[in-house]
Amino acid sequence: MNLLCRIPPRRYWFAVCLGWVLCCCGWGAAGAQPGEPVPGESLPGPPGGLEGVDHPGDNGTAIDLRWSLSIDDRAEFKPRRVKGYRLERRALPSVAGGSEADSSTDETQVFELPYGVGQFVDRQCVPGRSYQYRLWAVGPGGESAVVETAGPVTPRRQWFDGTRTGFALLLLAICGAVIWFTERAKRGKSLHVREIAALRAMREAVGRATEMGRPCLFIPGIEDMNEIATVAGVAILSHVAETAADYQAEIVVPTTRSLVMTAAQEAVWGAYLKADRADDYRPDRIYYVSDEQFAYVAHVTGYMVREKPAACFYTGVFYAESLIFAETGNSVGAIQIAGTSEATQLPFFVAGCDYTLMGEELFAASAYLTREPQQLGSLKGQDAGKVLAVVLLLAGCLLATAVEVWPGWDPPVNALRWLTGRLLGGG
Amino acid sequence: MAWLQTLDRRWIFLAMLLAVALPQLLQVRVPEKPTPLVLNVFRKIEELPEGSRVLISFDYSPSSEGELAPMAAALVRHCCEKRHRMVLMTLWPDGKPLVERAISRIIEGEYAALGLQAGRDYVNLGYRPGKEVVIKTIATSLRAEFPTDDAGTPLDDLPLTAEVTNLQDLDLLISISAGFPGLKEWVQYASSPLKLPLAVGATAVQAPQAYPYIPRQLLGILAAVKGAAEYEVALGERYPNLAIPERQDAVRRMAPQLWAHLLIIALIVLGNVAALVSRPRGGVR
Amino acid sequence: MLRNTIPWLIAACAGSVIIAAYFVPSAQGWQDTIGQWFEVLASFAFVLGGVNLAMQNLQKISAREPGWGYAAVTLMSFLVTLGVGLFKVGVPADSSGSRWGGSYQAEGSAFWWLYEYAYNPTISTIFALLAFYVASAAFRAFRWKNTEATLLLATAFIVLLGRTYAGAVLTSAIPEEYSAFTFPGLTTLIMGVVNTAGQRAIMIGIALGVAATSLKVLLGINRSYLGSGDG
Amino acid sequence: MTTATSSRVWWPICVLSAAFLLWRAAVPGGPGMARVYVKPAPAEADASSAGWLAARPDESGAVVSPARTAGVWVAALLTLAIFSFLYKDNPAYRFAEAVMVGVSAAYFMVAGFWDGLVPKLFIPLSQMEWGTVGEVGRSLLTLTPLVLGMMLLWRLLPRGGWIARWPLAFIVGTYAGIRLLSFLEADFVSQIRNTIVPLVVRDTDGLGFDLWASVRNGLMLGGVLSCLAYFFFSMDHRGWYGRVARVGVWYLMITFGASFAFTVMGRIALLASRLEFLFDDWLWLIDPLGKRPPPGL
Repeated sequence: MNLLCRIPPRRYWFAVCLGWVLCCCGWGAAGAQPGEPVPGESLPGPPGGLEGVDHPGDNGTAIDLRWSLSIDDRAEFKPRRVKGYRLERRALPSVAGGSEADSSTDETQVFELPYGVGQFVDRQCVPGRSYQYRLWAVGPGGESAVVETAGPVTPRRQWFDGTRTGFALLLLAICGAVIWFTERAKRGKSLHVREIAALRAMREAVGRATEMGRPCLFIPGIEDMNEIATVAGVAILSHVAETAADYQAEIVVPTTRSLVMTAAQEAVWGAYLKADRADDYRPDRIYYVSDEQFAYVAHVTGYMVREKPAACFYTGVFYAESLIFAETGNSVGAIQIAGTSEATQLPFFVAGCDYTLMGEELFAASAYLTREPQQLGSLKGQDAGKVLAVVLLLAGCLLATAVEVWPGWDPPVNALRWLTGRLLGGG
Repeated sequence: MAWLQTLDRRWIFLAMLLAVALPQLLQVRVPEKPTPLVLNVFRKIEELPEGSRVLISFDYSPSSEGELAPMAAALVRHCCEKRHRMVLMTLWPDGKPLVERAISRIIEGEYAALGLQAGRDYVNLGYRPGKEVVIKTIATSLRAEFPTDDAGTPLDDLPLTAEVTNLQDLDLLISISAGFPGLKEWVQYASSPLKLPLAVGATAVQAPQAYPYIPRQLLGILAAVKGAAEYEVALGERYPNLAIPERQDAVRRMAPQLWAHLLIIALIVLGNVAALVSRPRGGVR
Repeated sequence: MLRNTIPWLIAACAGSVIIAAYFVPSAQGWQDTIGQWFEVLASFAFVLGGVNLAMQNLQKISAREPGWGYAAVTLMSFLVTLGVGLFKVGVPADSSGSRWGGSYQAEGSAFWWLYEYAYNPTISTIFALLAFYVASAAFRAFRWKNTEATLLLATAFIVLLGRTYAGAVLTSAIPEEYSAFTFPGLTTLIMGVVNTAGQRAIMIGIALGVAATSLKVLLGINRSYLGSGDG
Repeated sequence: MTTATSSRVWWPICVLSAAFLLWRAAVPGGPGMARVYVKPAPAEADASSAGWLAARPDESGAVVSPARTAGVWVAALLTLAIFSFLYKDNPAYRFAEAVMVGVSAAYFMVAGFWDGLVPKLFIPLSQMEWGTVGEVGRSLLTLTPLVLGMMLLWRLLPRGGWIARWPLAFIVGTYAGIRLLSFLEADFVSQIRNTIVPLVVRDTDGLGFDLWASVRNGLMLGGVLSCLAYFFFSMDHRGWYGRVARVGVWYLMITFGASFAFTVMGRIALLASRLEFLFDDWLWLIDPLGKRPPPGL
C-alpha cells in the first residue's frame, strides 16, 4: 500500500480502484501485475545482490533480506524514478512429512516496500520450510528486471535468544549478587546499612495515633498486586500493622483493588497473629472502595476529614492523588509518611508529607523494618547493582570520550560498540 | 503580616478559582510560540509521505480530557490534513468513548468534506484489556489482540489494516498518555525494542518522565496544554484554515494558565515573605 | 503447608519459568498468555470487590451506623449501574433487532447516560480539585529554609515562569546568543540536564529495588502478602 | 464562623443563585440554558449506531432531549457538590461521594464483564475442543484462568478463604518475574545506555571542542553518579562521601521542583475544563466553540 501513498492525490481514486481490482484477481499467484508504463519514462534499474538469511535468535518464523538499491533509487531524481520495490516470496514444496501448517500457507506472497529501503524482515515464515525470494524495483516507467536469492532460505528455530546474551549476563550479575549477599547474611555475617529517617518515624507515628486515640490510615497505593511497589507496600503494611497491634491502635486500610484487599487482609491478619492479638483483628477495616482512582480518592479524603486519622501512610504506586492525600492529611494534622516508586509523584510527597521514602528506599523499607539478615542481604545486593551501574557508566563515558577525542583510533570504537550494542543493547 | 501566617487556605482556593474563572468568562487570549520538542513532532507528521499509517493511542481517561483532548484533536486534525491513514486505539477502559468522540467530531465532523471512510482511511480498534501486554502483543501480531476492529469487522476485511501485521508496518506511533499504561510502556515495549518512531502527548505530570527518553526512544513530546497550544499554533501557521479560535482549544486555555501560574508564583513569594517576617523556628515540615 | 508453602512454591515456580522463558524464542509469548489470564482474574476480582462493597454498605445500613443513608445511596447507585450495564438497558438494537449485539456503552443507553453525566463529571471534578491543592501546597511548602528547600523553591519558580508566556516576555531583553539564560532556556536546561540526571538515577534505583523485591518474593523471603507475617 | 452566621451568609447566596438559574433555564424567552439538542441519526448510518445524535439548536430537525438535558443538570450539580468540599465537608459532598463510589465500582464490574470475561473467557470456553492432544492442551490453558478466578471468589464463602492465596501467589509470582525483567531491561539497562555520553564533545566542524555540550554531558553524568551515591545503603552519609550524596540530594531537589512546577499546568487545565463545562454547557455564559447560534438570532 505504501506505493499508493506516493501517487498524487488526483490519481488517488484511480489507484485505490486499481488496488481493489488487483486484490480481487488474487494478484499473488503469478507475482504482481505489471504496472502501466507511463509514456516517455525509462524502466528503473534493477536492485542488486538479494541475500536472505535466517533471522538469528528467534522462533524460526523470520528471514532477514538485504539488497543494494537500484541505481535509479536516489533522492536527487525528482520525480522519483523508483516508487518502491516488490518482493515476492515463494514457499517451496516441503520435504516429505510436512506439517499441517505447510499446506495452509499461501504458496506465494508479495510484499510492497517503499523506496530507499535495502532490507526487510519477513516475519510470516513457517519454521523449517524453504522459501525462494524475487525482488524488483517499480517506477513510473514500469518494472525493472528481477533479482533472486541465490538459493532457498530456511528459517530455523533457536533455543536461546542470542540477541539477549548481554542482558542475560547483567541479569545473572544482579540476581547473583542479591542471592549471594542473602546467603552470606544467613550464615551470620553482620551487615551495616545507613539510617533512613522516614522508617524510624513510622513507629513514632503509630505511637502518636495511639496516644491521641485516633486511627492510623494506610494506603497501599492504587495499583494492583501485579506491581512490585504494591507488594513492597503490603510488606510495609504488615510491619505497621504489627506495631499497631502491639500498641492496640486502630488501623484502617481502604483499597482500590480487591486483590490488594485480599493481600492486605492476609498481611494484617498475619501481623496480628504475630503480635499475639488475633482477637483485635477486624477484617472490615480493610475494605474495597472502587477501582476508579478518583472515586477512591473522594472516599479517602472524605474519611480523613471526618475521622481525622493521626498517622497516614502512603506506600506503593501513586498518581495524581498523591497531592490530594498529602494536603488533606496535612489539613487534619496527621503525621504523614509516604513512599512511592512513581518518580512523577515524589515531588508532591516531598512537599506535602513529613517523611518520604524516595524511589528505591521504598523497596528497601521492609528490610530495614525487619532487620532480618536475609532482607539486609538483599539490600547489599541492590548496592552491588548500583556499583555495577557506576562502573558501566564510567567505562562507557570514558570510551565515548576517547572515541570523540581520537576519532581514527579503533580499539575504543570497538569496545564502545561492544558495550552499548552487545552488553547493553540486548532485549 | 501575622495574617499571612494564619491564612485560612480557603482564601487561596478562592483566589485560584477567580484566577481561572475570570479569564475564561472574559475570554482573554495570550500569544504562543512553538518550541523544538513540539516542532519535532509537527515536522515528522508533516514530512511523512501522504497516506502513511499513523497509530494514535488514546491512553487516558475522561479525567485527563481537559489536558489531553486538545492535543489529540490537533494531532488527528494534522493527520486528516495530510491524509495520513490513522489506526486509533486505547489502552484505558474508559478511553473508548474518547476515541469515538474524536472520530465523530473531527474525522467525520470537521473533515466530513474529505469523505474519509472507516476501514480505509482510519480504523478504530477500540479497547483491549491487558495494559502493556497489549503493546507487547501487537508489536509482533496486531491480530492477536485485535482480531477485529471495534465494530467487529475482521482486520483482513479493512483495506487499511489488511496489510498491517504488527506495529512495524506502521510509520509513526503516537501515544497520548495520562499515566500507566502510557508513554513509558510504549517506549519500553514498542519504540525501544522495535526502533520505531514514537511521539507522545503527555500530561504535565507525565512529561518530565519522558525527557530521559529523548532523542533515542522518543522523537518529541507535547507537554500538557502548553504543548498542545504550541502545536495548534504550528498547525495554524501551516494550514491557515486551522488558525481560527474554534480549532485552537489549547491556545484559548492558556489564558487561565498564565493567570493561575502568576498566582502560584505570587503565593510562593508571599509564603516566603510570611516566613521571613515572622522567623518561625522549625518550619512546616 | 497448603496455606503458606504451596502458595510460595507456586509463586517461585511461575516467576522462575517466566524469567527463563524470556530467553527462549518459542516461549516468549508466555508473558502475553499470563497477561491475558491476569485480565480474566482481574475481572473476577471486580466481582470480589463489588460484593465486598455491597456487603460493607448493607452492614452499615442494617446496623444504622452514622451516615447509613449515604451507604444506601452508594448501594443504590451501585446496583442500578450494574443492572443497566449487565442487561444493556437502552442500548439501541443492532441490525438483528436485538440489543445484545450492541456495545454496552453505546450512545443513548442508560449505562452511557450514567457514564456521561454521573461518572465522568464527578471524577474529573475530583481531579480538578488538584489545582487548588497545588496552590495551597506551593504556599505552604516552598520555603527558604535550607539549601535543599531553596533549590526546590528556585527551580519551581523558574520552571513555572518558563512554562508561560510571562517568562518569555520578562526575559525578552536578553540577546539571542544568551538565550540559554532566558526563562524558557533555563527551563529546557533544567529539564534536559538536571531533571534527566535525577530521573535516570531514580529509575536505575527503582529498577534495582524492583529486581531485589521480586527476587525476595521468588526466594520466599518476602511472604507478607500471604499473611505469614515475616516481612 | 459559627453555624448561625454561616447560614445567614449562605441562605441569601443560595436563594439568589437559584433565582438566577431559574431565569436562565426556565423563563420563556430567556437564554434557555443547559438544554441539549439532538436530531435523529441519518438513515444511511448503520443500525448499530445510536438513534439520536447531538445537534446544534439551530439545525433542522433538532429537538430538546429531556434525558440529556437532565444529565447536564445532574453533572453540574454533582460538580458543584464536589467543589463544595473545598469549603468544608457537607452532605452534598457526601452524597456525591456515595454516588461516585457506587457508580464507578459497578462501572468497572460491567466493563470487566463485557470487555474482559466475555471475550477472554466465555468465548474461548465456548470454542474449546477436546479432540487431539494439542486441543486438549489449549483447552486446559483456557480453563486455567477460570479455575484461578473461582479460587479467588472462594473468599466470599464462609470457610476456606485461604484458597484465594493460590491465585494471589500465582499473580504475584509471575509478575515478579515479568517486572524483574522489564524494569532491569527498560530502566536499568536502557537508562545506563542513554547516559553513556562523551565528556568532551567535538564541534560540528570537527576541529575544535564544543564547551557547552561537554559541560552539559559532564553535569548529566555527575548528576546520575551523585544521585546513585545518595541511594547507596551500605555507607553512612559522612565525610567526602556525604558531600557527594549531598550533591545528589541537590539534583533530586531540582528534579522535584521542576516536576512540581511542570505539573501545575496540567492541574490548572483540569480545573479550567470543569469550569468551562459549568459556564458553557450548563450556564451558557460563554460559547468558545461556537456550539450555539449567537444570542439574539
